Amino acid sequence: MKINDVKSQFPIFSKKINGKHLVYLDSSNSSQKPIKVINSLDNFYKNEFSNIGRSIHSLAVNATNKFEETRMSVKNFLNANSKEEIIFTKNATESINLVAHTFGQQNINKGDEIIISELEHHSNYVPWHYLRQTKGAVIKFAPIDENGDIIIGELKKLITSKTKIIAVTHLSNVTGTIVPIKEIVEIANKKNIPVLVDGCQSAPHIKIDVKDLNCDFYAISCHKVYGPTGVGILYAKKKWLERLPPYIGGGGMISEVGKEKITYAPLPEKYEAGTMPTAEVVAFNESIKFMEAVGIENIIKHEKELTNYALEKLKKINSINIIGNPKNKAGVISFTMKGIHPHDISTIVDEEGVAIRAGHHCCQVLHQKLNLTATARASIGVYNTKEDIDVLCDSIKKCRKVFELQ
Amino acid sequence: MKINDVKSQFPIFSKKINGKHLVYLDSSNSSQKPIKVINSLDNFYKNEFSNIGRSIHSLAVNATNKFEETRMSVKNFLNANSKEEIIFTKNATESINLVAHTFGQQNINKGDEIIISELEHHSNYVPWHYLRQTKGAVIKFAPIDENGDIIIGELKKLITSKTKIIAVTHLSNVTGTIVPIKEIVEIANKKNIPVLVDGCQSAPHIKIDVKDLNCDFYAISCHKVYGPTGVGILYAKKKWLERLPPYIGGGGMISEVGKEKITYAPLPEKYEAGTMPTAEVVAFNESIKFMEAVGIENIIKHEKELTNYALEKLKKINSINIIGNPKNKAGVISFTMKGIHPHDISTIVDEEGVAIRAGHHCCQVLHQKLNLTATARASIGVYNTKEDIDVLCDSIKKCRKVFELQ
Amino acid sequence: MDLKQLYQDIILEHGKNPRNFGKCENHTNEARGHNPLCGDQVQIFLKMNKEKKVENLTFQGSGCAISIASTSIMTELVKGKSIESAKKLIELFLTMIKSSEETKFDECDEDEKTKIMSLSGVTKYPMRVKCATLAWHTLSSAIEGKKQEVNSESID
Amino acid sequence: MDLKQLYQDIILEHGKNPRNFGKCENHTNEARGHNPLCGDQVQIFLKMNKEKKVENLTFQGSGCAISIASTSIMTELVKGKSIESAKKLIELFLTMIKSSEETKFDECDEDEKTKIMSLSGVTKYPMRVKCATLAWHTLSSAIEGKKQEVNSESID
Ligand SMILES: Cc1ncc(COP(=O)(O)O)c(C=O)c1O
Ligand SMILES: Cc1ncc(COP(=O)(O)O)c(C=O)c1O
Repeated sequence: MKINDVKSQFPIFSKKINGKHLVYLDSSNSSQKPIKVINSLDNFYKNEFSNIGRSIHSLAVNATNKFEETRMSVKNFLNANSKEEIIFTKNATESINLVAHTFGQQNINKGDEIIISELEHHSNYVPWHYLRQTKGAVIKFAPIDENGDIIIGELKKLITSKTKIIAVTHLSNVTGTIVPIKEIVEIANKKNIPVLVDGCQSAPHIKIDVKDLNCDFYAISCHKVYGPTGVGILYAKKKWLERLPPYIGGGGMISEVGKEKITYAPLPEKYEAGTMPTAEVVAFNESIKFMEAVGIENIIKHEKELTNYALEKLKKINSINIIGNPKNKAGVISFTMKGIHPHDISTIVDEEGVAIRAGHHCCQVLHQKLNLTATARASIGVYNTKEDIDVLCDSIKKCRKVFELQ
Repeated sequence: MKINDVKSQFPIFSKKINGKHLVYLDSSNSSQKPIKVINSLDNFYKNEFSNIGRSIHSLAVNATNKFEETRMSVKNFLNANSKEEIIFTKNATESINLVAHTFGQQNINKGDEIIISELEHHSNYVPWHYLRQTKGAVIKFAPIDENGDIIIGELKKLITSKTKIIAVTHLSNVTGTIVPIKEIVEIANKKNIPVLVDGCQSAPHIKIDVKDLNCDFYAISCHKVYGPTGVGILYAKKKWLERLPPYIGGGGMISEVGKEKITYAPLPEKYEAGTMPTAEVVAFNESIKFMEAVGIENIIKHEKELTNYALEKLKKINSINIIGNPKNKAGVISFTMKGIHPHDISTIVDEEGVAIRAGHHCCQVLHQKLNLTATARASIGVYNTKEDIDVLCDSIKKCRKVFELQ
Repeated sequence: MDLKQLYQDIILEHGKNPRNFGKCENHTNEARGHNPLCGDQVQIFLKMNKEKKVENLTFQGSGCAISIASTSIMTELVKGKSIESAKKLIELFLTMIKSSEETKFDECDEDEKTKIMSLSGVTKYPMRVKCATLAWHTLSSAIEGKKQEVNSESID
Repeated sequence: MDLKQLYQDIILEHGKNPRNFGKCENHTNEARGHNPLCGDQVQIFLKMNKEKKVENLTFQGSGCAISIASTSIMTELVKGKSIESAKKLIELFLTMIKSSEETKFDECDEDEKTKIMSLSGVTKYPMRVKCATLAWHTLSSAIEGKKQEVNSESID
């Protein structure tokens, strides 16, 4: 698929917002969905719906097969070793909680240390905070420099014999920093410390190869990868999934249940309790196919171009301050404007059909570090174009006019 | 809506299975979806998609409003006191885990007792089993009589000063037993013991009024209530949601996050971490509207008629044994046949387009009590007809022919 | 929708030059408000005298133009009033913002009315309503001497 | 799909009258298999002699016609064979069930071939494949002296 054909695959862009064409620059929050994903949901519910795994009638067989096909596609997408390493959750937040809870239950004791970074989303902090509260663990924050890059040397210094796990984002949803995960994993591996990667922002935008990264856990939200809401993914090395206790308990994750004793199902079912987001998982296969049809190389190239174009243009606008200038920056551009609060910017550009986000983007620790309470954020998806950036810049200029700034 | 018009609302019934019309009798597993629910998903993804709560652009405002409209509909559907008492989860299994985990963390100590019944689904047993393992709690099983009714007198006897919670199903997914929840809550209330109700099977089939039941917690799976997969509901009395600690941690459920301290959001957000199944929650509003359009009284009447019709006809088939004969029975009919294993029954009737379930239906404790490993189960939904039952019975007779039984 | 309705000159002016900013001396009551969506905060300092009159009213905090202006205007309007009148004004304001109905301003003079009405554009921007009402809820909390912080997510 | 292909007479007959049912005396190896989907279980008892020959092979358990017949036929076929041949037969059987390709039965006589082939109808019923293969995996586990129970969900 040519990059110019991509936008037309997304029905929402034929819609008008406030009489204007939609300029969607909130993909870091959640992405829009291509028609094939929407049609897959429609078709599944209309013609094929059944719960999976439990019944053995024809509908259930077909549904189960399709569900497992997605698992296989995800395995290939991430280059995991086996299907057993792919667990479907409800979102990346649940994926991370699953690891924090089960890993913590087994391996965290009073005084043990967990390293995260100052870039982390609340979803990669609060679950570890629980272990601080319930287990007396200590959380250490790997600091960032003024460009928004994690200072690897400082992270290294935080490691002690008490460090039990490192949990870090692959791509910051505020600064767009692409974090050198491989380097961090190598450092951690030397001390036998497992690494969890929050891959929420990376999955839609850069090539992921968990074998090459050699990380222990990788968390993804499908709704950010051009897929339906209600599905997340946890990749974990098989040894961990075998070793850790189960998480949510209920139907489908058991082997045998008696009044005294319960044994658990093999992988991956051990971690998939209750009825899954069946239709949504089935449809997510189309999201992966879409990504593959466009080609990750093309996606990276296109988004890089747009990001550079946007940065150039934005910097020319009076009084704009771009947050972070990391070595390796993806299409997430947060900024502030002197004299205009991000909320006001968002409201004004919305009038022009431009959807951006304003606030702390679930990264309050980072905002505290930056001495800001809120920023405005334009985040790029595969469907965005230079025209979108032009409209964004014009609408930002309009903010200055509304606020009567020179 | 007239009951005769219901089936035509479900696109899947225009489909053929193995060349035959689909006779779907696996609704206890998961229900089929009416066209308006499917169209709502389609429309939301095509024209209105946005994440909720976080961004303030027009798409996000609209999505947030629609999401909250569903919450309001659910509140009314269950007759809860306020919207804050309605939490969206991924399925009923998560709803129950949420309660078991947070309630357990706060209120269960070594030797404390939890009462469940022999009817319970694994999803209302495994989460409590975790507390047995991690906290040293004791689980007591309220026994059933030979009809499949919980013996209330025996349940009463199980209560001691150490009983901390009673968790019980509203409607058995094996015997169809409708459990007298109000009576159990009254007994429990006298001793100040909270009651959790597993409402998975009741929500689509009987009238629910949590104020009248006066239970503390009520768990539902939307996919069984003619809604999309990927959404569950937890109703809980506000006092509990205020008092209990949070469950899954991450974006959206916090108030303020600092490096040392984290405070949590007010209700209901406190329990809704990460991106929600936005589109699915929005579409679930159409499921409730569908239920209301048909009318719960009509649903009950129709399903009662069908159940009686099915029981009459099935009992006439040689060597069929219906499991349970409770005082108050809903449209869940489990059975065995002498000489033919349930798996074989399911395979053979499937050839006639009949979808039933075979196995232990996630109720192994119940099956052990009944001295069975597996049963066949035909479960009725609002779209079923007498013709469906006729085809079921004919196809069961065919099993006897295939197995050359007289 | 009309941006000029939302960002009226009076709002922009108060947003840029907030009145009664800072912590007032010898305040008798104090409350804190917080909008978790954006992280914005407001602190209200109230000095009540023996006659139950608002002798002084100031605020601190950061926020968008709407929230700063709304807070600034509020302090101007409430300062010097009796607690009774202050409570009535809060109710009046919240009613105006929430309902599309005509609000009765019987007890306000023309200048007060203009100031209050300058915030009415917010009604058309549902996600911004909380920006406008946070300070008012927080004042209410300060008057009642409540300890708990006001969270914009828990107000209707 | 053809039900008569799945439920061939030989299957129904073995299903009703399973051979080698019960616990054999002095068994040297034992393994347990379990299908969590339906709760069905099988226990395999194997008596291996010094020459590594299967002197006796019996089973206990409950299950559907397919699983009982498959287990019964398996015990008939494997009894008396060397462990080496038993292993080959297991492989042959599992290959036949899983792949739609033609399977080579070079080492089987006609009667053996007929019995094995009677189970081939299962290939068209993917949800029933595990019913047919559980016993064979469990036998394999018994031969290898593994302790862990075979779970039909963890076999491909
Ligand atoms: C009685 C009962 N409880 C709980 C559940 C679990 O529901 P879910 O799988 O949607 O979490 C089910 C359905 O499988 C059920 O029938
Ligand atoms: C970096 C990062 N981590 C985690 C999350 C949480 O993802 P979700 O809300 O889908 O669970 C997000 C998105 O909000 C994110 O951007």
